[in-house]
Amino acid sequence: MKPAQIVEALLFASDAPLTVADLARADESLTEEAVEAAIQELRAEYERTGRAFQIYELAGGFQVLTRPEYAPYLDRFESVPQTARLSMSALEVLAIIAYRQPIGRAEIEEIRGVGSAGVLRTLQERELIEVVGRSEGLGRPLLYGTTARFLEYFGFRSLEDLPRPEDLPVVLRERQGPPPESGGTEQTSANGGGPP
Amino acid sequence: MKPAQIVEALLFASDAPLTVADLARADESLTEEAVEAAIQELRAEYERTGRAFQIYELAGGFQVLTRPEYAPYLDRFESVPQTARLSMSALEVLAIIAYRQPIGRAEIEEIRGVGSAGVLRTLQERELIEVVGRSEGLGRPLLYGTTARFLEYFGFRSLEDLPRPEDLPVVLRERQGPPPESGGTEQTSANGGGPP
Amino acid sequence: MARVDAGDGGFVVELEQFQGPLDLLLHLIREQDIDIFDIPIAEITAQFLRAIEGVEALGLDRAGEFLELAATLIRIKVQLLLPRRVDEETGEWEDPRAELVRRLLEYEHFREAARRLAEAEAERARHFGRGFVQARPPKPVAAPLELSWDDLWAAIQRLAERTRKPAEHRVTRPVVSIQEKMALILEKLMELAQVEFFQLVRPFGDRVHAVVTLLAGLELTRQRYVLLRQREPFAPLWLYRRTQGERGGTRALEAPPAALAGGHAAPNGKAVNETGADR
Repeated sequence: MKPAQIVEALLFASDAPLTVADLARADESLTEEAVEAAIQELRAEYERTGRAFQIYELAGGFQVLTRPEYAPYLDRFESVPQTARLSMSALEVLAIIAYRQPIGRAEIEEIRGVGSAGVLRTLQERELIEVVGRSEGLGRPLLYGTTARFLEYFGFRSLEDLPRPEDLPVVLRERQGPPPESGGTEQTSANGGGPP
Repeated sequence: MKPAQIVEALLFASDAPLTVADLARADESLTEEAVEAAIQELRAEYERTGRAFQIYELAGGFQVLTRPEYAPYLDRFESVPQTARLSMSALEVLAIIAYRQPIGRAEIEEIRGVGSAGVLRTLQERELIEVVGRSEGLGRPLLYGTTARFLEYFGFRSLEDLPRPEDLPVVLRERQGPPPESGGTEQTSANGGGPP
Repeated sequence: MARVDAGDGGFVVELEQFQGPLDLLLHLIREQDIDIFDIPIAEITAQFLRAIEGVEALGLDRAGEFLELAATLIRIKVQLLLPRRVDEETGEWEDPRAELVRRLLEYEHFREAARRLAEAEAERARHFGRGFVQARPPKPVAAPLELSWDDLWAAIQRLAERTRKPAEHRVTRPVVSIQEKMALILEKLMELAQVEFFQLVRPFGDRVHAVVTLLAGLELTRQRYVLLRQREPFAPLWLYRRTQGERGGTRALEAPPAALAGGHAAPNGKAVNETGADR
């Protein structure tokens, strides 16, 4: 049994990304280097033989997925599981959490100008975000961060794959001193910041 | 797009075995004969290129499965202890039961504001909770309590050891007097309290 | 509902399509190619108020969010009518719009990020993983459980946070409509010739009531039933009854001396401004 065959068997038996370390556990003979080489070998072979799937890097691991050009055929099959798309509110909250994590609910609502408790709950249920700690602030509010599932869902290898803040509309630095109106804009970070 | 590629994508992504007739529905250009030919072509190619998977014909149709000779690697892979964690919902329900036992499903759902039947089943499967009696109320609903295993997990000798800090949420504090909702939660069977 | 044909602006918005007040405001600004660093507040405020007519239909929580921003816009508009305040240290004018601009840009940043995420989501949805992975019979043994008291305690805290909030909302946010508040103001002004704004709000002690009462006052001003006057920002806001005869004219009955000039600066040098009459 060649390493590439063992790695292929594992990737085919999994419905979630597997890390190189996960894959290397399958046999004593496998080192992480051997696994990486096997993945490269398989990718080249799938390319060369025109397979309808390929190995993609997601959330720090590897997973076999169909190539995008087959989506039209798969979309019409009921036996192919499809997930419901996220609402614009959910995407807004996710974007804020992704760039500013760890972040509490009050800060998210301040940025959006609307209540977000229901959306946070939905995102937690879909395991796209999770509680990552508590703020030191008043009432020690919960802080949220994104999960590995988040990366998987959007096809990102890591948070580095998020759109770069420089490519998004500019954010002004926060003004010094209390804002003239409500005084409710307590923010810790000044600008849009990058993913941590 | 060759017929074999479309068939491959479908077999790969489908949740259930697919018949030749199913597969032929994927594209106007596909006939059942073309699908059968495609399956033969793919099987030969998988054989020739030494793939770790093959197309198998099962009662319900065709399906891509890992070849049996790779089973030891997959077993080994799975036998390495991977730990499961309880979902946030399960933890919430467990907390409610721990502090408010004996308690019925309706009351738990009232506190959480969401249905909790699935979570109760999971916790029962994990042997963290069990049915400890029935309420006197309408329909004599089941009442849940924690198990000895629950105490083991947290290293408590008895439920008396459960922390009761000042900031324990109101909903988890023990009720004074009769519960506001149902008539009476008197238990019929043994106590729901301490471990058996 | 909440569909607006702006007679002058000529554009139409559907309130439901917006994520919230900042989204709507940003739309008004970007749609008209307005310089975000020099927003014509009076014009934008008028458009915003027109766009949120019928906002109550969205339900109270969402309506309150739109009304809150409406109140902010009105306040900025009032501040802009005052003589400019200059920062002692920098010698620069403190633009009352600055904080709003910062918030709008920050929101726009994340709104765009959300749109990029939607694109990534759509692209990712074109890839399918293995739907059926039962290569061999599934293992009956479940993975050992990893569970700690910290996990459970986090759940307890979350539960506490969630179970506390809705109750507050239920108690402190009864339904408020502009019509109701207009009736309240007119009723008060049957008894009294003038009434101070917070006397109308205090019994309810809630921000939503304050905002809705203010909007009701503005509406009555527009319809020339009352006059709304404030000596300076943060000074008490007074509502004055107008008599039938005066409704044709513009002069207020029993307006305070400082307001008689009707301009924005009174002879004594104190700033006076008139709020309302947005159109």
